[in-house]
This record gives sequence, C-alpha cells and structure tokens, in this order.
Amino acid sequence: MGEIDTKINLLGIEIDNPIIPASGTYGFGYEFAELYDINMLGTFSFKGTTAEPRFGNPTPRIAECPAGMINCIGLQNPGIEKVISEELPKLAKVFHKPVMANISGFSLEEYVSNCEKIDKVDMVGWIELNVSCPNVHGGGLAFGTDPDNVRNVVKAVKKVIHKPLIVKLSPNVTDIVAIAKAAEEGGADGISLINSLMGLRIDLKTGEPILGIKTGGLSGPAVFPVALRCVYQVAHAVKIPVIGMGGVSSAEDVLEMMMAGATAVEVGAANLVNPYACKEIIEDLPRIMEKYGLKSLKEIIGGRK
Amino acid sequence: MGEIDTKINLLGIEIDNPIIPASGTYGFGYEFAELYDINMLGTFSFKGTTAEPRFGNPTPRIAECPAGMINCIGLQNPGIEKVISEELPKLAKVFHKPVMANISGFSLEEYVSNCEKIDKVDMVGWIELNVSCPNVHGGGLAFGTDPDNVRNVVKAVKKVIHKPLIVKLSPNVTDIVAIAKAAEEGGADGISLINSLMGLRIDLKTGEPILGIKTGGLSGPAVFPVALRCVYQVAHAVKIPVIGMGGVSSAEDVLEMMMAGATAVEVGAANLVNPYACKEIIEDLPRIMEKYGLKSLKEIIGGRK
Amino acid sequence: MKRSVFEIEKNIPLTKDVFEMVLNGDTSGITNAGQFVNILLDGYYLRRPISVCDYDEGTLTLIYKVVGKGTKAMSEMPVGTNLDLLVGLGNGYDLSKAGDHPLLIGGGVGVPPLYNLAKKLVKEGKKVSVILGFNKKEEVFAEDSFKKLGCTVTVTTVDGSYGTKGFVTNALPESYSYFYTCGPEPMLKAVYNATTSEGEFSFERRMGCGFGACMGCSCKTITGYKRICKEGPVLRKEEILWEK
Amino acid sequence: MKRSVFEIEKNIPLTKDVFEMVLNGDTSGITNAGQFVNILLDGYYLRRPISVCDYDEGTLTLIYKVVGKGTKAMSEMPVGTNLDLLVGLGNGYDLSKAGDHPLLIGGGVGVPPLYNLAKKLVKEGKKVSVILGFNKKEEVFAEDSFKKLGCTVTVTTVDGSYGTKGFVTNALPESYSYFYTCGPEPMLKAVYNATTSEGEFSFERRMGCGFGACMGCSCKTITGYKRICKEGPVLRKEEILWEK
Repeated sequence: MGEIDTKINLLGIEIDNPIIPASGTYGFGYEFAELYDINMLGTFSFKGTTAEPRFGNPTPRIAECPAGMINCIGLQNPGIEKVISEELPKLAKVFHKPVMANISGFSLEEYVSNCEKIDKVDMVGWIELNVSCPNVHGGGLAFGTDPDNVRNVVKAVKKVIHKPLIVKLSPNVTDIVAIAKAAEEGGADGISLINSLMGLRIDLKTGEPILGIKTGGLSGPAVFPVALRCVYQVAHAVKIPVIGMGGVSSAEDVLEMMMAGATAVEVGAANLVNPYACKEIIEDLPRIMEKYGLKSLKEIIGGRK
Repeated sequence: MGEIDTKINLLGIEIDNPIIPASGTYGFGYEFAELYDINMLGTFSFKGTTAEPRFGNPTPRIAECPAGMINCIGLQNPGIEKVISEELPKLAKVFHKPVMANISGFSLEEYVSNCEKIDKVDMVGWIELNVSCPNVHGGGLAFGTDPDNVRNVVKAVKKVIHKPLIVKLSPNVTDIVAIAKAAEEGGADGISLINSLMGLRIDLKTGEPILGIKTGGLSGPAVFPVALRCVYQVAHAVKIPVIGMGGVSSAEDVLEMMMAGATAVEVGAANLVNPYACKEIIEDLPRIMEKYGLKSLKEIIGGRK
Repeated sequence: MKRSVFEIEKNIPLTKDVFEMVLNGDTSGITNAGQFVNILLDGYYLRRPISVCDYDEGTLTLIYKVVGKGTKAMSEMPVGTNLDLLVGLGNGYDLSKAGDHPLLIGGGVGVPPLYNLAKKLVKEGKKVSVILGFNKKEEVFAEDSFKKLGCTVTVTTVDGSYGTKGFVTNALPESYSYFYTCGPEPMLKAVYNATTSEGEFSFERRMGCGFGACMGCSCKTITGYKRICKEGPVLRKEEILWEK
Repeated sequence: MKRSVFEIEKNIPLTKDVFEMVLNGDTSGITNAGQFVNILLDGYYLRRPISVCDYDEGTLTLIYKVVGKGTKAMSEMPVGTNLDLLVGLGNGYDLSKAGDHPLLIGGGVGVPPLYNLAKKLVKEGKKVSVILGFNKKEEVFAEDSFKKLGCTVTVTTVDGSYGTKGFVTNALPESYSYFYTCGPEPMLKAVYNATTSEGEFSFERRMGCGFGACMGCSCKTITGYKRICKEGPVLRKEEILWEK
C-alpha cells in the first residue's frame, strides 16, 4: 500500500485524499466527529450558510426513492454571524484542516457580503458558492439556471475574496456547459457539480405530494450517471478544476467520477444512510486503486493516462 | 373486483387500462406476444420510426446503473416504409387494438412526412411525436429542448394529420413547462413525458465512457421521482392530457403517476428486466386500487377527488 | 449512537399488522428509555426508525407496525437474518422527573417505547399507572406485559370493544406526579390539552438520517429549533409548539 | 424463452475466479445447445446473461467467471438460494451442419457452452475433437469433462504452463468436417482467419433485455442487422462482418 498515493491538489491546497463530505449532509462535522476522526477527510463542505438564520421549509422534508431520496430542507442554518462566532470555533476543536465554506444567498448582494465575511475566517480553505439550491424558491427555478446570473455573481464575489472560489451548479438545466463556462468567465477557480435533481413523490393515501413544498432535490446512487455525464461534459469544456458529486457511495464510484474528469469528489446522501461512509471509502481507496492497477489519483483525473 | 374500473379515455379513445409499454422497450410487440396476450394492454407505443432505415449507434449501447440503465440505441428501426408495409401488418395479426405510433425525425420536413404517412394507417390510434431522443445528436441537445422548435414542428404536423397528436418531451431542460406550453400552443392533443435523462458511465478498466457515443439516456426506477415532478408541473400548467412515464415498475407506481396528473402511464425499462412487467401491473391494478380504496382510475387523475 | 449488526432471534405478529422482533447484538449504544434504532433494509435506501420497546445487554426488542413495503419486508424476515442497525438514537425520556406515581399514556404503536420506561420506573420503586389506547379489541397488545411489571393498566378502545370506551383522555386518573406519552399526533394534542401536570411527549417524523445530520425532521419549539431525531423524539410539555 | 425460478443446488469454484453453479428448475424453455440464460440478481437492475454449459430435465449447469460485483455476488450465493431466470435465450448452434468429425474450439469462459454441444454431437455418433484455450495452467478447467464424453481433447495455454504452448489456432488439426467456437473476440477473429472449413461463432455483447426487445446488442452482418441475444449469439462464419 505504501506506494499508493491518494493525495490531490485542490486549487493550490494539497489534501490527503479527494473525499469531501458534501454540504448539507455533514452539518458542521460534530455528529460525525463523535463516530470517527474526521481529520482523515480531504476536507468537508459545511452546511449551506445564509445571511439570516433560517428554519428552512415546512416538514415533511424527506421522502424515500429508489436508490435515493428527495429532500427539501431549504437551507436551515444559524446564519453567517453565528456560524463564524459559534459553529466554526467549535469545529476548530475537532477538525484541524482547511474547511470548505458552502455559501448561499437570495440576492447578488447577499452572496457578496456572505463571501466577504467567510473569506476572513482562517480555517476556511475554499468557498463553495451554492447558486443551485433547488429548495429555496418554492420549487421554482434556481438562481443558477441562468448563465448571466452566474457570471455576474461570481464576478462580484471574486472582487471581495482572496480564497479560491468553487461554484456549485444545478443539473436542472438544458445546457450545463453554458452555465459552467459563465462561471469560468466570471472568474471561478473551480466548479462543483451536481446539486440534486428536482423530483417529487406523491402519498397514495392522500393523493398529494409528500414534501412540504411539494418538490425536492433527488440525491443518492440514482443520480450517479447524471452526475458523471455533467462532470464529463463540464470537465471537457472548462479549464478550471471540477469537483464531482452525485450519488457517490464507494471507492469505485470515486475512481469513476475522477476518470470522468473530477479533481476531487464530494460524498452526500451516502453519509445519511451510513454515517461511516466517508471513512470506509477513504479506507477502501488504496485497495481498490491497486485492484485497478492505479498508483496515483493525480494521474486518473479525466481518464487513465 | 367487479366494481373496480381501470378504463380511461385517452384523447377520445376509451382504453381498458392506462398501461402502455413505452416506445423502444416493446419493439413491434412480437417478442411479448409470444409470452402473453398483448391485447390485455391499454395500447402500446411502437419502436421509434424514422424515414430511412437506421442501424443506430455503435455498441456498447447499454450500461447498468443503480436502479436503472443508460442506453444509446439511437433509433434503430427499419424505416417508415417497411414499418407500414411489413411490421404493422404482422402486428395486426397479434394485436387488435389501436396502437400508438412513435415517430421521430431529423428535420421538421421529416417529422411532417413521417406523420402524414403513419396517420393513414388504420390501426394507428395516436401519433406520439418524439422530439426528445437524447441519442441521435451525438449526445448533443435534442431538437425538443427549444420551445420554438417544438411549437413549429407540432403546428406543421397537425396540418397534415387527423389522429390525435401526443408530443413526447425531454426532461433534460431548464423549464419543461415552457416546452409543454409550446407544444400545446402548436396544437398538440396531449403530452407524454419523460424521455430518458442524459447520463454516462465510465469503464474503470479503460478509463473511457462505456457507451459507443459516450452518453446515453437513463431510465428505470432511478428516474421515477424526476418523472413525477415533470408530470406534476406540466399537468398543472397545460389543459391537454398528460401521459406519464419514467421508471414505472408497479401498480403503485401507476397510481402515483396518475395522482401526479397523468391520464395514462407508459412503462419502459421494466419490460426489459421483466418481460411480464406490464401483464403483472395490469393484473395487480384492481387489487392495489382496492387497497387504497379507489374505485375508478378516471377519478384519481391529478389527485384523489 | 452505535452502528452494529444484529441477528433476528424472533419475529412474530402480535396483531394483524403489529409485529414483535427480538434481535441479538451490541446494545451498548442505548443509553435511555424512549430512544430509537434506525434499521437498514435490503432494497430500501433510507433506514427505518423504530422505537426501542425493551433491551438488555445483548438483546433488543422492537414492536413495529407494517405501514409500507419496507416494514412489510421486515415482517417477512426469517429468524437468523442479520440487520445493520444504528442504535441509541434520540434523547429518550427524563426519568428524574417521574415523581412517585407517574402516568404513562400510549396509543397504538406509541405503546412500545413506554414498556422499557415502565420497567425502569418500577425498578426505581415508582407506582406506575399506564393507559393504553387502541381503536378496537383486535388491535390491543402489550397489556399483560405491563401488568407483569406491576403497573396499574387501563386499556381504552375507541369503539368500546375492549376496556374503557373512548380515548386515552377519557381514562385519565385524578392524580399523577408526572406523565410520559407516545402516540399519533392527534392523541398527543388531546393529552396535551387534557393533562394538568407536567410531562413529556415522544414525536414521530419522516427522517432522513436519524442522527442529526440532514435536518430533515426539524421542528420549532419554544426553546428553539430542534431535530426530532437528535434533541427529540421526546419534548417536554412546556416547550412544545403545535404546528397549525 | 421461459421465465422460471431456479434453486441453487451447487455453487463451487473451478479456478480462482471461475465458478460452477448447478440449479434446479424448469429447463423446458431450453431448446438448443449454445443458448444462454439471463439471471436476475438482488440489488442489480439488469439481468446477467450466462451461457448454458449443460442441462437436462430439471437441472441446469452454468460455468461463469467473476468479472464484476454482480457475478461476485453470484459466486457468494449459498445453496438453496432461489434465482429468477429467463431460459432458452438465443439461437444456439446448428448441429445439422456438424458432419462426421466436427471440431469445437473454446477459449476461457467460452468453453462451457461447448460442453452440451459436444454431449449432443457425441450422442449422434460424431467423432468430436475439442481444443480448449487458456492463459495458464491455473485457469484450465473442463478438460476431464470433455474427455469423459469421449472427445479428443487438446488444451493450449498461452504461457505453455500446460498442454500445447500458444493459442487455440496453434493446435488446429489438418482436417475437420465443421467447427463450432466460443471465446473472447480476438480469439474468434484468429479462428476466423485460421480455419479453412465452414463453422459457427458464438459472440458476447453487453445486453439490455436478452430477448430481443431493446436492440442493445445489435450487430451488422452480411445478411443484415442481427440482435446477438435473439438471432445470435451464434453466427455462421460466412455472415460475419468484423467491426473495425
């Protein structure tokens, strides 16, 4: 195993492995720090943060699906002030690596001010700009489905931050490449995708949608092929690094995502079903790499060199 | 069971039940007629037909996915002349109900001439216009992702046909409601959705996409929640009937799809895994309806009245 | 919370759709009465949260109702089947508040979690009264189990086919030191309005993870936002905010 | 084609990654040597197509290689497990063409379907020669089975660690009345070029349904488009069009 190298360089920061729990599935790390040393992670993306504290959407917020689930949490979070003054200091006690700050907003101005504030926090290594939450516009179109919106918000945010900016994209678009290129033009340092696919379930007993706001974001293995397609298309169209996510549940999935073009891989829903998912994936990686005759993950980004 | 009514009216034709094998998963019916009497079906949508005979895309054309599969067959078919002169007469020997003609094309002119020809065939009850095949533009955007394309082709086709026209839509769009409304404006009598979601898989041994044209359409239970969401959104936005499809595998799925707004339900990938899927769903329907206290399917379209 | 594999020792019906499952495995993650476990089922993506009816070192008893395909599959699992469980989830009841003669009020599948609670309270020398509410005679279960513990048990059925006719609230005693309840939300509301003393309510919600990560089961309370799976499922009467 | 449930009677390794599975069930759907079955596996969406090694009324023998998670799961299934199979898929070999001394050429997991073919040909009184090709000694299987049938068996290994060193094409006899072959595509091409007589080739393809509905496994031939799962997997030498 000694010669197996799982390190990758994520926008100027070398991380031990490409495994990154996705925002909204890992809170601020505590629940998981009770179960295993979360410093084994490459990093993790903390709960999507907005300017104001939010309760989120009315319940039910979760419904099961074949090989996945739909959710409409709606960015429940304590607000950026409390995140900076309470959550991150607490996190610093159990996590000693740069963390990825997942930032949301409801206007260009809010995105900018949130990013400006979080950029100043030492332990933040990267800012992941969530322009694609499917659950905060009453099931309407996300902010990030329009290339001009994306280009403009990225431009504005880049002006006020110094840390690398990753833009998280929605798959619920006709042409994801156009959105990714707009983000790149705006100055994004990286792209992460996919956010969840918009779905819905009906309760046969009532005949009505199960979720509180009817629609929700589909995640889990069900979306894996769609995520791979989006990562492949975007990685072949932009020059900046891509972080792949969407249904990743195993070390094999991580390799497949990287061969599709991902520099790093976020793991989402899997954490909710198996709280040890990321630990197990990280521990499996060297063995699975050996099985496929791979020595270094750096060499499989975009295919087998 | 006597009082359970599974009949529905599909654009002026009453059919015994809403179960319709989806185009491309049922050929021209023969393989299945060997297994059971296909006259038990509501109807079925035959293999997507183009003007010229097509072999389709290079193999591999199939890859497995969690709770589903991706395919890139690429409309293999004998061409409309042979379909009319050979396939349909053969079909008429084993199927004695109106059949749904699934028509594809690569230009507005081709769609029009194909529809004009198939409209004259007696056993054709409905024409399903496939403006959304994800596999015939080298993985590029389907013709049906642009509302103006859809409005124009529907208008032109409606001028030359007398049978009801159903327009089959792609879910790979930012705003499926806009496409559906364009079809309705063009004069469509009904909408069917969803076609498959664009996906991709990578072969870990080669590092390259598995499918011959890299991307393919994801179908199977994995897409069911996305299909329900699209059906729900479209059924609430247009006045014409909607046929729901996408991952339907059980009688419960049929009820859920109808409560989401579908007047009838197409069953696709399930036929490929279980050749008796539609037979079993049709046989289960009355029992499952009773379980949920439902007497007539006509009454659950769009929710429990 | 602990994750471990349990083996089914027993899985039998108590009524038409209520089953008792006894499992063998590491229960050391369970720290309190009123907690729940989250069960991974082959072919289903989300785990199924089930309240703990009883446990001791190495044995876990669950009483669950068949409500969907997942619980149906559970009810058909043969003895010897291995299941992946997350155990010791949620806060559970606060026994220190019980006083000398606490009242336990359970409705339907809200009854099971009260059993281990009663057991512990009796052990502490409390005089425990229990009200068990069901719709009709055929649905009644667990009455004898509570009696064997030495509790004073009153059973109510909505149709009067067994025990006291009516709802659990029709059978409330004059006096009790504190109360603990679990059942369908309409019953909880009725108990909330009919009770005079302080008490604790155990709630049910659609959950994603069951251990506080996904925020799927959040609710608003007088003391702030709470996750039913983490700060709940048990809430104190004075902190409850009923959703309109 | 017939769908029926089979029970695993035996499931043992023949080499490091090649397994033999014997199943009990209704084999009446199988009409010819060289056909295949399509197996539904819990947790996997598509069935797994496996060529039939041998069968009689009520018993089915499969020899399969562990190539992915699905076949790995198969290899771990205990005796008594029930499996949902589609049987009697594909055309199979045309025995009427055999002549008096046919040659059977198998490579790796292309060997199994030739066994039932050999059995039938021997029964018809043919003088059957068999060439079995493997990479190395550790991978050799089925040699004795063919010998027991009374076939003349030549084994080749690429590294020469057993039998004749080299490829199956290095062991072709001077004369044979007809040939039947199954194996990896490079081997089939080599056989195509090295053989003088007419013969039949069994092909492998990624399949969707396995019974002709999805067109997933189509290929072009001199006699038109064919579905490997329906008009195949066996093609006659003179109709093959090799893809570039």
